[in-house]
Amino acid sequence: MPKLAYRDALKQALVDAMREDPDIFIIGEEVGRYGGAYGVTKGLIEEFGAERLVDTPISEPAIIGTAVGAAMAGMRPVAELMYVDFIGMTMDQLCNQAAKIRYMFGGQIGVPMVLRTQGGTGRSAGAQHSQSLEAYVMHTPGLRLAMPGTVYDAYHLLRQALLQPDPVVFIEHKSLYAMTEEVDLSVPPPAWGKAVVRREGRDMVIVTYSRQVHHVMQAAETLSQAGIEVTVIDLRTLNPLDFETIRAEVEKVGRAMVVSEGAMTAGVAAELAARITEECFDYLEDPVVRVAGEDIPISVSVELEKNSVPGPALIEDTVRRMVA
Amino acid sequence: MPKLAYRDALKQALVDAMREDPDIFIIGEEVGRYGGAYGVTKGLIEEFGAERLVDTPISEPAIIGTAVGAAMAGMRPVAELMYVDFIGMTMDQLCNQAAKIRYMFGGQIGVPMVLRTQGGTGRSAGAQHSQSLEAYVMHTPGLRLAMPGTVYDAYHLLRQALLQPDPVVFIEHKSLYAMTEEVDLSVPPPAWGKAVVRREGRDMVIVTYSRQVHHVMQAAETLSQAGIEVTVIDLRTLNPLDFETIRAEVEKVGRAMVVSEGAMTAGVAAELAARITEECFDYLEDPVVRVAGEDIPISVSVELEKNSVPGPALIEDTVRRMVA
Amino acid sequence: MNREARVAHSRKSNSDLLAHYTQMQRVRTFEDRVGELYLRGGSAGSMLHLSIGEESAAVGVSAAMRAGDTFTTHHRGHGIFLARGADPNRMMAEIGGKETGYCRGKGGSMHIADMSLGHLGANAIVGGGIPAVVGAAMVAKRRKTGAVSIAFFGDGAMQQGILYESMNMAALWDLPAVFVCINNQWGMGTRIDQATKATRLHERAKVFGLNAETVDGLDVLDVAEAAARIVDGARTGTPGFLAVDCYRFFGHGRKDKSPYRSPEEEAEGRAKDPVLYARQMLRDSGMPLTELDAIDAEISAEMDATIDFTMQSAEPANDTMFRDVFAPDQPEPEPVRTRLDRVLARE
Amino acid sequence: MNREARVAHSRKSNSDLLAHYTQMQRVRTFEDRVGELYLRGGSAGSMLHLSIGEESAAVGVSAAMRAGDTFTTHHRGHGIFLARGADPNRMMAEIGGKETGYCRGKGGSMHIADMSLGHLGANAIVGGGIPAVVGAAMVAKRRKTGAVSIAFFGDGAMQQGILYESMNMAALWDLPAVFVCINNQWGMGTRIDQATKATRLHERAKVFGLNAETVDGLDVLDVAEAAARIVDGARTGTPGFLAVDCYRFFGHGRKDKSPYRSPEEEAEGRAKDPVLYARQMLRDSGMPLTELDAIDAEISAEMDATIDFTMQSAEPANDTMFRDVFAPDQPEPEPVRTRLDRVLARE
Ligand SMILES: Cc1ncc(C[n+]2csc(CCOP(=O)(O)OP(=O)(O)O)c2C)c(N)n1
Ligand SMILES: Cc1ncc(C[n+]2csc(CCOP(=O)(O)OP(=O)(O)O)c2C)c(N)n1
Ligand SMILES: [Mg+2]
Ligand SMILES: [Mg+2]
Repeated sequence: MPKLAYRDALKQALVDAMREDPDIFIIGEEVGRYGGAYGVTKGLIEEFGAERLVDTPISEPAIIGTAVGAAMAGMRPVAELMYVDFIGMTMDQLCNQAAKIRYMFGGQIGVPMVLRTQGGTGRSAGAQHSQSLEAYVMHTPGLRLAMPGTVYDAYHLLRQALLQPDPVVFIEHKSLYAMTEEVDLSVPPPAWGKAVVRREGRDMVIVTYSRQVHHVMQAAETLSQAGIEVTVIDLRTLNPLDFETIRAEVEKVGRAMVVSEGAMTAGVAAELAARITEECFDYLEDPVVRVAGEDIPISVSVELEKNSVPGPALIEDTVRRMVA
Repeated sequence: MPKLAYRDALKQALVDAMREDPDIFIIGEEVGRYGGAYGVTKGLIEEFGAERLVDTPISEPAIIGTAVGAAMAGMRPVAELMYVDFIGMTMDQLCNQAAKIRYMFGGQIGVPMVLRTQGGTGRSAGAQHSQSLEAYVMHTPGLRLAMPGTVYDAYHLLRQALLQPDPVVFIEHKSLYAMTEEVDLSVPPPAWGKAVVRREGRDMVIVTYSRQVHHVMQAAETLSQAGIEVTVIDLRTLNPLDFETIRAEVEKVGRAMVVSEGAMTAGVAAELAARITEECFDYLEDPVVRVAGEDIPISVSVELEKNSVPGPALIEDTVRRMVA
Repeated sequence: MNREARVAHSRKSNSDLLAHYTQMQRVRTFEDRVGELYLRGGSAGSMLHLSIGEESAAVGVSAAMRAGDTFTTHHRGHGIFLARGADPNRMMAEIGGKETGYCRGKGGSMHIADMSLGHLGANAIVGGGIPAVVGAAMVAKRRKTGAVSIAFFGDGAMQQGILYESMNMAALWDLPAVFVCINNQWGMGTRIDQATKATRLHERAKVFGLNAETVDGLDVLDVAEAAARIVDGARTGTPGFLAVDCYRFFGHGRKDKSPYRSPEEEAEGRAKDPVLYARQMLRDSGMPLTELDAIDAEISAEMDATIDFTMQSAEPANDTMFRDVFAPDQPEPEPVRTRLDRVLARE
Repeated sequence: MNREARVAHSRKSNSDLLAHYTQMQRVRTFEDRVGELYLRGGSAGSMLHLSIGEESAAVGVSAAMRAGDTFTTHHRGHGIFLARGADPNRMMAEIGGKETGYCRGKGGSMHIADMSLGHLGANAIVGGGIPAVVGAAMVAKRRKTGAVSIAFFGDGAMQQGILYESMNMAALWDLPAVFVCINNQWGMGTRIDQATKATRLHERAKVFGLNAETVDGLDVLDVAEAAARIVDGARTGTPGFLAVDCYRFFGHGRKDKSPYRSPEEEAEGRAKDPVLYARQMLRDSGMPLTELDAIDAEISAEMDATIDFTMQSAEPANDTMFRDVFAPDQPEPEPVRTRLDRVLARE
């Protein structure tokens, strides 16, 4: 099987989708000539031209607003936000406009756009370039939210996002771009909105997504050597949220933990823990435990950055203590 | 005891604080000559002048940014955002700047500003003027968050907010402005960050804040007539969060519900439910139940608006079913 | 133009003027009825913004538009939508929050839209609808539809940064986009010169590379002419900006009594009445008053009917609440009650 | 000025020029060492933006500033901070993420600040630091300190809406605020004319009512003169804008090899070297080369020491992680591990 990088899987998804659908175009800072700050769109301008790789001024609010208008006018924009950290400038266009247009206008029209961006720690990029802000999006009615953790999902979730009738926020992880996997992209993907059980075990269910899938899988390996077997659920999309898969696994195992890189308080981990508790209470031997980002800004210091978010050691240690 | 309106208590807090601290000034749209969209600052310009009631152009991002700069330069701005719904335009200044400055700069300086705004339903103001967006704020490290539900708290929390060394987001509820209460403002307030138990009962603990305090209290009255006694905790501030009060009550009663007007998914109710479950699991007979806003935009239609958020009937009914 | 030249001119373009007058009178009458609906407690929404005094902007610019053109408006957009051909019944019903309204009662006055007429939506966020026209213009250009896309907004929005980002993009990409500022001198209680020193608004657009003009809104023919220049320019690749000077005759919202401005100022402002002005021009050019009265009466009847239509329309059913958050083929968000039923059923 | 006039002039202001040269050379040498630190793996942060080629903007504008003035910078702000008197050791240590750095290693190159020097902070958000100067200028005006507040940013930020909101407010309120655009022609891989049609940047500020000029950055004396006009104007109540034309000699970040621009363009751009130009002016005006070399050597030694200082400094201790989220008298946020300890202790 060929080895493919996460970055290249994303690019492949864009290329394949753009070949099929002439209405798709990419709009954002440095997406064309430069090829994207993380190289995802490198070379695309040669095939698709400047009309479909629209390099913009540094005007995030208007980039998102332009995409909203283009989507309403019948095309399918992929708006790129170089860092999810810049979402704060665009949340009016994203949350008051894109997310609400179909509803406010009584179903007359949708906003089929994809907002591609990337987040997370791992490159010592400091407080304004390292955040995991998916909770803002998950909390906003009307937005879909996909967060691929694997190369295969980078490709297929992006393809699926580009078929959605509603706005999708698609958040990549900056530390995964260079990751390669042996993948066969021709294997049909799970339906949009379905979680995947990456590993099954009897001792604990761990629900996670994006880069933390790898931290969890790494911890799971180590734990397995010590005889502790965990189930790992990779959510893939946070909206739709595939709660049925979570329920099924938690009911089997009776113990759950959620792992998220976002700040713990009022974050994604809170939602998942609350939901699991509500729905599976009688199956739970222990409270659902949250392992998540610290409630602090991210430091530029490499060590402090690393210690601000969950890593395999903390996950492993927490499982051991829970299972003990 | 004199009757005072929520609106007037807020005004009184501003007046008293501004008399004491010449560094406090108010900056925002229509705060001066007009007296505020909801009349909170009416008449203040006569006493304090245009220098301390700064009417601004309609430029929300720069209003917040200006307040950040003024706070760093040594004054204490009260920036007003006419509706919390407009926070999406300002989240870069609020969350990337105000919230992180002290941390990024290694503790050299803080940003002692108050962002006063209002949210919630009840005036049929439509999807872009009726939201409860406190979860965005609660999720962002570095921000304080106060949400007064009573006239007394409107006064005292605002006074306390104006003494904080760090940025405070202060969210009033648009449906409470005209509410009056008999209050004695001279009674010393609980310490900043402390929750208040508004009612004690043996059957259920309900944790809530802002306008939902009244819905919950109303339900509690009715339930009491049916012999069901609930404890009602009014959080008053969501950051700091007074978890010790919650813990103490939940451990006594063994059953908890959280009520929030914000959209349920990944909202404040999720955080509270997750936290209570984590910390009080062995005391819980039932899962912590969330009663919160629907995961939909708010309609302008009066009926649909009302049905989009928790009301006394739903709260009462849920308690009955849980306690049954 | 001086008065004599104007009379001569309006004789020439009498039929245009009559059409404009009729549209303006429809807008004005509709707005009167909206106020009535509000006072009868029939309007949904605590916020209601009337465009009385601004009719020439709506009608004059609309005259330069074609079928297929798209537009967005601000919160004071009834007139523009009507001028573009909206059904006043469905408009009034939407303002009343009824299921027969354009948006099935979910949007109301500030969130009204009609894709079939190119109305991409009113907006309750000052400046919020501006960048969408950049996107729509981009699509029009790429598909060579010949359409333009126009953002209508107030003088208050001139101080929102997103306007400059949008105008810059439109200029950079030579888009068929137009930015129309309806300068009614006030943004709530803030007079334009209390919001900016740069009160020659079109200069700001010019510096970004747009065709830009300011026109006095008193005479709808002037507005129509200026709009034709600007809109045609955009159609052929140079985005434009037009400021229409007018006056907000009444308060910001229906209840606002504008204590922040003087009676003298209001009297002076209301003297610049584009509807009355067009009426006088028509009369001066020989049109019998009886004919004008007949037109007015017809419009009055048309607009009266909108109130009845609205009062007789049903509220949206409660189960429509979860509809249209996502596309119809998607599952609706789960209601809190359903969730609670499941959670509570365990016991 | 032509060359002769310039030589005559620089002779006159020789001592200014020498001071400027020294500062510019310090900036250039510091930036060289920053690159070295990066290559030695000693810098924290994947992003490092050097201001080589832009020294005259930093030094020329700084010369117009006084103690008590405040400023914010963009992500390419080392030069400005140095010119304002920063300690190069603490700067380098901050860039290295060390506890001896200005921000105790939490901020790094893009989030450096020093309140005692009026540096309200660098910013990693393009345009993010601009409105803060409006606030700082407002305070200066109210307290009658006589200080100005200056926002430094790049040409890319000219397309951020918040700049227009900020300039409008500064003009409206007659604030002692200055907006300095360091126009190095590029924003990452986007040339200024690919980002806007309105490349005469200062026109945009003028239209909002600011004193506005563009100055060529080749000659630091020109920059200093223009800056003096603009900054003095602001000090007396008319906010200003200054665009300094220069060239980004190297890539956007330390690793970027700028494949998007031609070697010819780069050669031409680098020929406009303000440091070299000042050196030549000094020589032409009679300053012996040996003296200049001695200055350079001294600077070199000063800047070499910053690397040693940084390499010898400690990493911030892990327990500083929770410090300074809130004020020192407030409880620190609870670490996840502490929470887990408590939750897991139940069993
Ligand atoms: C982003 C935003 N800020 C503030 C408001 C509150 N608001 C509604 S209309 C208005 C005044 C707008 O003035 P203008 O743009 O001139 O339009 P006009 O009302 O005069 O038609 C304000 C401040 C809002 N709706 N949205
Ligand atoms: C809001 C925001 N958008 C995009 C970026 C990514 N980015 C960092 S620097 C830069 C280019 C800035 O160009 P300019 O303002 O000219 O400054 P220069 O790098 O040339 O000094 C971009 C796009 C960012 N950091 N912040
Ligand atoms: Mg106006
Ligand atoms: Mg640049």
